[in-house]
Amino acid sequence: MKEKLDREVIAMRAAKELKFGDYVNLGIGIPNLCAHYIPEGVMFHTENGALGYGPLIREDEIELADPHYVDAGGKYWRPVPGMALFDMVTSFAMVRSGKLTTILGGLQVSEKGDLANWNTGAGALGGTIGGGMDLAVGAKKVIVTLEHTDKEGRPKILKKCSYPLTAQTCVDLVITDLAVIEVSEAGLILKETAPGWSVEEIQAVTEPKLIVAGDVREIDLE
Amino acid sequence: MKEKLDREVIAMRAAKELKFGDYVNLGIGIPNLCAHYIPEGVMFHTENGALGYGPLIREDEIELADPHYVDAGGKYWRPVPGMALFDMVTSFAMVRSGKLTTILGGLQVSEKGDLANWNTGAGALGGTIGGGMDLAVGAKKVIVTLEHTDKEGRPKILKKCSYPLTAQTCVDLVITDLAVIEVSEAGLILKETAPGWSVEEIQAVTEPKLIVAGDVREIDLE
Amino acid sequence: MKNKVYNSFDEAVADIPDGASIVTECWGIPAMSQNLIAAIKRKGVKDLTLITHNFVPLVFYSEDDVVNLAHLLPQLKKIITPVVGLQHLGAGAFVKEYVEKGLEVELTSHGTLASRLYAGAAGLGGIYNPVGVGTILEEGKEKRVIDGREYILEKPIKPDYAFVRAHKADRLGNLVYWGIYRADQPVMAMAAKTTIAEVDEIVEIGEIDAEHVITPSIYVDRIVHVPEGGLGSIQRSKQMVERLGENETIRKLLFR
Amino acid sequence: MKNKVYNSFDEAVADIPDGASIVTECWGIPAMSQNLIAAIKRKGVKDLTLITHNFVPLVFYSEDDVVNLAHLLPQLKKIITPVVGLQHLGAGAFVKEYVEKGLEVELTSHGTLASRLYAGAAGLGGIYNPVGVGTILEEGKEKRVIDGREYILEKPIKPDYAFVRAHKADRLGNLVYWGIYRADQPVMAMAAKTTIAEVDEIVEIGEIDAEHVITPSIYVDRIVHVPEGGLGSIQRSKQMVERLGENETIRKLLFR
Repeated sequence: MKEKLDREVIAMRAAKELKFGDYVNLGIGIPNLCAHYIPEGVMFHTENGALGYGPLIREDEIELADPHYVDAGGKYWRPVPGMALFDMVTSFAMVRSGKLTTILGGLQVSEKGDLANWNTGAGALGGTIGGGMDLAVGAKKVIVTLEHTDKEGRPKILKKCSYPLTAQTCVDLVITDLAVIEVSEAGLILKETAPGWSVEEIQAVTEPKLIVAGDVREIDLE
Repeated sequence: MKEKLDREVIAMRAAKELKFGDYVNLGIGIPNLCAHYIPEGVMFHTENGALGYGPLIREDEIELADPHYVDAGGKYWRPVPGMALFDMVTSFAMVRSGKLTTILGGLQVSEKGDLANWNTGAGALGGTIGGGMDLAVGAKKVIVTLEHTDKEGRPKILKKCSYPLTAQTCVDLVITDLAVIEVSEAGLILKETAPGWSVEEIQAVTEPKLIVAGDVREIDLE
Repeated sequence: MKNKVYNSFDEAVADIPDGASIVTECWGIPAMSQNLIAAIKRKGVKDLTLITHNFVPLVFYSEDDVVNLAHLLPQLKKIITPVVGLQHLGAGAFVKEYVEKGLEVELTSHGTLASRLYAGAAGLGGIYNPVGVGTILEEGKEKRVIDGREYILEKPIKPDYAFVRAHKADRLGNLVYWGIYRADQPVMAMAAKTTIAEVDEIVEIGEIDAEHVITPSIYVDRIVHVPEGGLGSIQRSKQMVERLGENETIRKLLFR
Repeated sequence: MKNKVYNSFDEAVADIPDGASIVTECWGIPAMSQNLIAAIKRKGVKDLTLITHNFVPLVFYSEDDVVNLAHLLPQLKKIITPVVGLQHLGAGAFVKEYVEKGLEVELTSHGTLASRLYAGAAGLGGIYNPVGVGTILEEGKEKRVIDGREYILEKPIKPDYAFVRAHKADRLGNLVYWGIYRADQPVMAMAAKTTIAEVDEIVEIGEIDAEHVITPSIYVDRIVHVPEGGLGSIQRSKQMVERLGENETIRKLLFR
């Protein structure tokens, strides 16, 4: 069987979307891994009230963890010069300001760019909302990282999400273990494919009809 | 002719409404004069962003005036320990929090407690709104100080204000150069009279019918 | 100067009646008003409405180490929150038995919670909110298109009490926080009728620079000092972080 | 690190087109972005919408001493403000000739302005506001009773540009203000698409403590240093205060 991209590679590809001077908020899961690949000059935002904070504390440096400096996922980070601390009224205005790029995890994405990422349909108490809806609605650019199919091989990119939505028509770019897909008014545009995977093979595990970009090419991490 | 109370005495009487632990915002004019008579333990708020600031700079100490510390009327004050500085989002939430007492100047007050204090009917550009409407609507207690009649001897306490309103049914207490009048659901209650002025004389220069308090008495500044 | 400093947490919550609404932070151990929560538990008041950004069970710590809002479950009538439970522990499963017995859970997004608290603080009657359109959050609410975009009418939140966990208070009630534990607390203090602060340190007037005050004194009614080394103290938080490495589950969750 | 520091005020406003909306503070000389206002005047762009808490004529000072928004009158299409003019000088009389020629003036209360800017910053579609009911501010607006109280529907303000006058900026764009000149400026910076700051001092990264930042860097796009002793500088403000005593009208207005 051909190999799919692993989580680190998905994260590396997603990180490429960020450029010098951007402000970014990373969700839990694959997005968190992007932190290691994000270019210099990108500033991190965490919705619990910090901007421009330093790298996450690694397992081998637990002694540096300070209980006053953690991100929204509970991970410890280092305070660095130039960061700013603020309250939630400010933080969520920031989330909704259209000035942040966000990379989020996803359960399902629809062809219109609807996102479901908080609940697998287990009722209102079957998931936690947190600040994810705010990020999905308010960011300048919403990048969703997810595996292309579930464990049973069923597509996660659907005509219509079956799980409760996080937000409607919010996703700009989908990065999976098989492809990079742009959400456009016309539909989903297949831009890049995992090495060794054909357009047809990717279409076969994607529910909506993909528009193949004129310059479709292999995912490039350079 | 009998004497009316002068502006300083009106201010002294208004200041008596404040007690230890209160937070107060003083409008321009007579209210500003109250500052000199307010008991210790009362904290001042100015809507341009300070709480608990010190006394106003007097004419004989102009050299102490710092351009960064002025009140909403443009008067300089002294920064003191324990004060707080904040932005307008916070300041006007404070104004509307029901935690402040405000003493405002008035052009007219109606029997229902409507206040007109920004415009003598000279059109929308005939006065300035500023933060007065917010104070009138948002304060815990609104005390209005004004002269009982205009220069032509016409009442300023009316059945209905003829000038554009600042806010409806907002006034709690009216302190004039002739009387102290409480606004109640039942109507205006005459509580105190200026020395030498009879209830009838005060009624004669007040348009709505006054309810005379059972314990009506001479204004007492003690 | 009015005395706002209380000598005990029990005294500070003594007037809170059955049916009161309380807003408080419950995320990150140093941001929790653990002593006030414990006092409410001791007091045993019922039918409380709790508003918090995070309503979660205690997983890694015993109740001797940390007291959190989940310990008040039997005393609650309603919770308003964006987070019930921890996703990897089955989310809201731990409140199921209470929901079946009548506990009401009103979900909201975290940003919406912040805006609704601001609306409460500023005396607004409602806000048209862009978040939640097309999701379960719009159920039962009025929607409206303004300038081509759809919004949901959300109501202000104006709690009876706020419990805030600040770093320092001066004797007038001015507060500063520490690190990311400022969180929702400033707007909670602004929105509530009565605010009670538990703090690491009570300092003299003037020790907090006017330019650095985060919560001005008018918003703080009562202040209680967290005893050194006691429940919710900095010392206790630091010890707990030092012990993090001992627990493999925590290592995995927080450092990988 | 992206370079946000501009060498001249003219460069910092170079992209502002005719018809742009600009929000800025115009109250208290040290809070005014005098150099940016002067640059806009030099540039001569037209049909501007100005949002400010105070739109007043200059009375005591010459244009060499102070440049304020009133100097832009010929370039304006619309003003949104709670204060047009000075009450004791006939309020809005000084804009009369412009109003007759088509200048639109939208009045608002100061607290409403702050809430509308917050609504713009937080992406809200509108707010139900308690202020202005029964006054000229309700004219042409939707009213609604919520929980027994009447409110007016007010729209968010989302300006194209904010000019802010801060005390210090670090090179990333984090800002702190000085004294009561923080004013509307933090929320202006949050609501605007592009924010340009003129500051007393540009400091190195790390010189502003993270706990003391008032406007986080994401909200600041361009920074220009106010030259020492130049227009709008601290030195100039201090000199003007020192000269206050010479003018009998000012003495009467400010110290009696």
